[in-house]
Amino acid sequence: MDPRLSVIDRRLDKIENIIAVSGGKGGIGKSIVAAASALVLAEKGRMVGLLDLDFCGPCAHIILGTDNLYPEEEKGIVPPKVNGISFMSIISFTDGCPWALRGSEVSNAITELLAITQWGTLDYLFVDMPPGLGDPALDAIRLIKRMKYLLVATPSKVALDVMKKELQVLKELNMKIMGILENMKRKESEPLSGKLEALEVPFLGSLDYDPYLEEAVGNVPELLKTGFAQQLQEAIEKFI
Amino acid sequence: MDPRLSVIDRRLDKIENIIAVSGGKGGIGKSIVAAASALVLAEKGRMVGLLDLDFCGPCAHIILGTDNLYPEEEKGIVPPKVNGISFMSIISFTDGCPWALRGSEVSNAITELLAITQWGTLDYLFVDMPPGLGDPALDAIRLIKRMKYLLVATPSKVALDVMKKELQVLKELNMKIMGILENMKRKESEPLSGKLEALEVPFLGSLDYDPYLEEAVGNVPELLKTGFAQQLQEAIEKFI
Amino acid sequence: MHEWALAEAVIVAAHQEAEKQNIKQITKVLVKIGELQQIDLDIFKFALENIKNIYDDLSFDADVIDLEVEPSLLKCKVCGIEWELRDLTRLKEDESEAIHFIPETAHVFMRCPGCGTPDFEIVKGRGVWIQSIEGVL
Amino acid sequence: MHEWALAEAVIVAAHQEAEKQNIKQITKVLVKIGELQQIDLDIFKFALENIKNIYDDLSFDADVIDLEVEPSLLKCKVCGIEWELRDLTRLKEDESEAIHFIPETAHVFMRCPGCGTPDFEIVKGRGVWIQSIEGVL
Ligand SMILES: Nc1ncnc2c1ncn2[C@@H]1O[C@H](COP(=O)(O)OP(=O)(O)O)[C@@H](O)[C@H]1O
Ligand SMILES: Nc1ncnc2c1ncn2[C@@H]1O[C@H](COP(=O)(O)OP(=O)(O)O)[C@@H](O)[C@H]1O
Ligand SMILES: [Mg+2]
Ligand SMILES: [Mg+2]
Ligand SMILES: [Mg+2]
Ligand SMILES: [Mg+2]
Ligand code: NI
Ligand code: NI
Ligand SMILES: [Zn+2]
Ligand SMILES: [Zn+2]
Repeated sequence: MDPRLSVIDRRLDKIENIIAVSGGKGGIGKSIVAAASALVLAEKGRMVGLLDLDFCGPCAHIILGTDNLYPEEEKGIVPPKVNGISFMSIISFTDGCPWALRGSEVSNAITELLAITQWGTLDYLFVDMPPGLGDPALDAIRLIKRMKYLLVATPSKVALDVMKKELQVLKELNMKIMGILENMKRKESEPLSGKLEALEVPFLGSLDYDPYLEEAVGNVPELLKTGFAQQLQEAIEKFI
Repeated sequence: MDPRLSVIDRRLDKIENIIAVSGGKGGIGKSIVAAASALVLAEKGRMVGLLDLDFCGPCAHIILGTDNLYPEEEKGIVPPKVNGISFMSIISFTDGCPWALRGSEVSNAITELLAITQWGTLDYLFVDMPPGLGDPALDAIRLIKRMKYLLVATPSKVALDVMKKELQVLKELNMKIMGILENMKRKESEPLSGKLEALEVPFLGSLDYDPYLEEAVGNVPELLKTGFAQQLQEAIEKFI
Repeated sequence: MHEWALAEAVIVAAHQEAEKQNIKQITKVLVKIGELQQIDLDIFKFALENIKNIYDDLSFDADVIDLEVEPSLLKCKVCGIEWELRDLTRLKEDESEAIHFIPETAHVFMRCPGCGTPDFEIVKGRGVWIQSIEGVL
Repeated sequence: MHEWALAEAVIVAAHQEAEKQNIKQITKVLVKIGELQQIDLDIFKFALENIKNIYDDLSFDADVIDLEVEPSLLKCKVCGIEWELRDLTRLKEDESEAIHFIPETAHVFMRCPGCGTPDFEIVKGRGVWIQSIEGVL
């Protein structure tokens, strides 16, 4: 019997909202939406956590512009604070090295991290999900029962197809869906909202493609000044 | 003992070049580079195959604008032909449904597909890789020994970091690296070639961000007319 | 007849393993055939015979291959229940055919009877497997 | 002392399992401690005692918990060799510490001694595991 499964609920029980930022495909902006949402809410004085569950391609620390994060030990591990956010990423343990890892071991590592992390009291925990419907997605569903899903979609046909498949699985399993947030909207792109109506999921707004965003990646004050962060803040106010 | 492992080499032995299109992160253009490369070479009269190994988020069929592909049975399964390409994707068996699947089962499914697919004689087989260094990446390394890697990178800091980690693993395991192809280059982006010098890997050229590409996704004749396809064709001529 | 490809795999693998173990004459190969894959045993035997005629460097007769059907056992990763899958007749023909080609597609078409998740494991009875090889050194 | 979190998990899990099985008094809990995680047994025992004092609805004494160290066994997915990992002293301190927190980080810092790949499995001796619970119904 795996004792860790019995304790995960306790580790998360002082967190008001657990929000998975997901959407099936890679490169649609899950990590930057998760990180920027956490930053925006932390700036407003909320207690916020960020958990990077993309163990095979962790990125949240690059967006936050930080590494060499070592957690404190206190009845488990306490996430280090980055720009006011309690931040947990596997890079705390991989020393910046690549980590080739099969799903069964990813699953074990996720279980361990959830069992030993002492988040304490938080208003929001954002979970930056990896692409795909593999072990991390299935473990999140299995282990973090109270999780709500914020799905990111872009105008890309391929991204939309993959997102719809994830949505179908989440709906079938009765997971709570907050809605769909459009990202990287371009002047030339057809409005996504029309294509989403049939899905019967709230449309949470659109974030434009921001040509200056890349420059601000890794620099939190600059990131918060981008048009992207402004639009995200406005969108968040409506649904969070 | 798994008998399938003994027969995979035979299934691939009449293929001159097996090229994995990879790069660590999702959304950098692996699928479109793999599919368009296959199309461009098929147009020139080469015998080309395309294998979509992204079982959890298959996209190549959307780029080719086709579904309901059912392979023929002949001493195994023979990939259906799409625009002159021998095309194999798991969507032939999933009926367009979502497929939530843990890594161990992905690994088993990949082994099965490689053991039963009769590619016949090909000049090139392009393998559209999923993001990450999980089961599919490890199985490709383990099962397809002759594979060469064409790595895609974009000007994004996060994508570059993830690509570097994949490259480090491939180098350590002495896999053959064809080089790095830049994708989605934008006027405002710093040249990537400079950042890649230290990696000691050939730089294979740059493909610009093409605002008309999305419109052509799913329509092969239109896709082949895009600026993206033109640039890709010129790049390919130099290194393939 | 895609069984041919798997039958060939069994013959080549048995042959390679015999060489590795310095077996001069193979006397028995026990092959488990997982129920989930719904392999037709007659077709599979026919394929084995057929392949034997192609590989003339083959040191054994297809007769030494014993086929044993293994019942399938599935186990839910969420609620933990285990179940056998004796009856695939409720599936549509193309679903059953997909599982025949790639048994893992069971996750597309089946759900845990306990909790409804597609997140289950195929513990036993998946596909073709060489259980043991016996021979004369 | 991150051992506290794992010790708490053992106590809560044993407690839940006892309830499920209608055990009134737990008489023995056998806990396997995988060598790979390098848990200090004294610290772990201290944590168990410590937690017992917090949960006063607890129906058992920490004394009934038997700790058994399980040697680690690793198996390569590529070349197939198996090896035990008796000696972690060659690792740097931070590497050893990372494995202590998340045993799977072994894949970052270790390679198969046979073929050099990071693609190996932790077959045995990973971390903390409840092997069995005995009690009076
Ligand atoms: N609205 C946007 N405008 C411009 N670039 C964006 C936008 N959203 C995301 N990006 C860029 O796209 C890339 C992928 O984003 P990321 O958050 O890592 O995606 P994911 O986590 O879904 O893989 C990053 O380089 C990021 O800076
Ligand atoms: N050079 C480019 N210009 C414009 N769009 C591109 C370009 N390359 C890729 N894309 C778009 O980016 C998205 C992701 O591409 P895809 O090939 O699916 O990436 P991956 O396979 O790496 O996840 C698709 O919508 C694709 O059309
Ligand atoms: Mg991400
Ligand atoms: Mg792709
Ligand atoms: Mg159908
Ligand atoms: Mg170090
Ligand atoms: Ni068949
Ligand atoms: Ni510790
Ligand atoms: Zn179940
Ligand atoms: Zn090895």
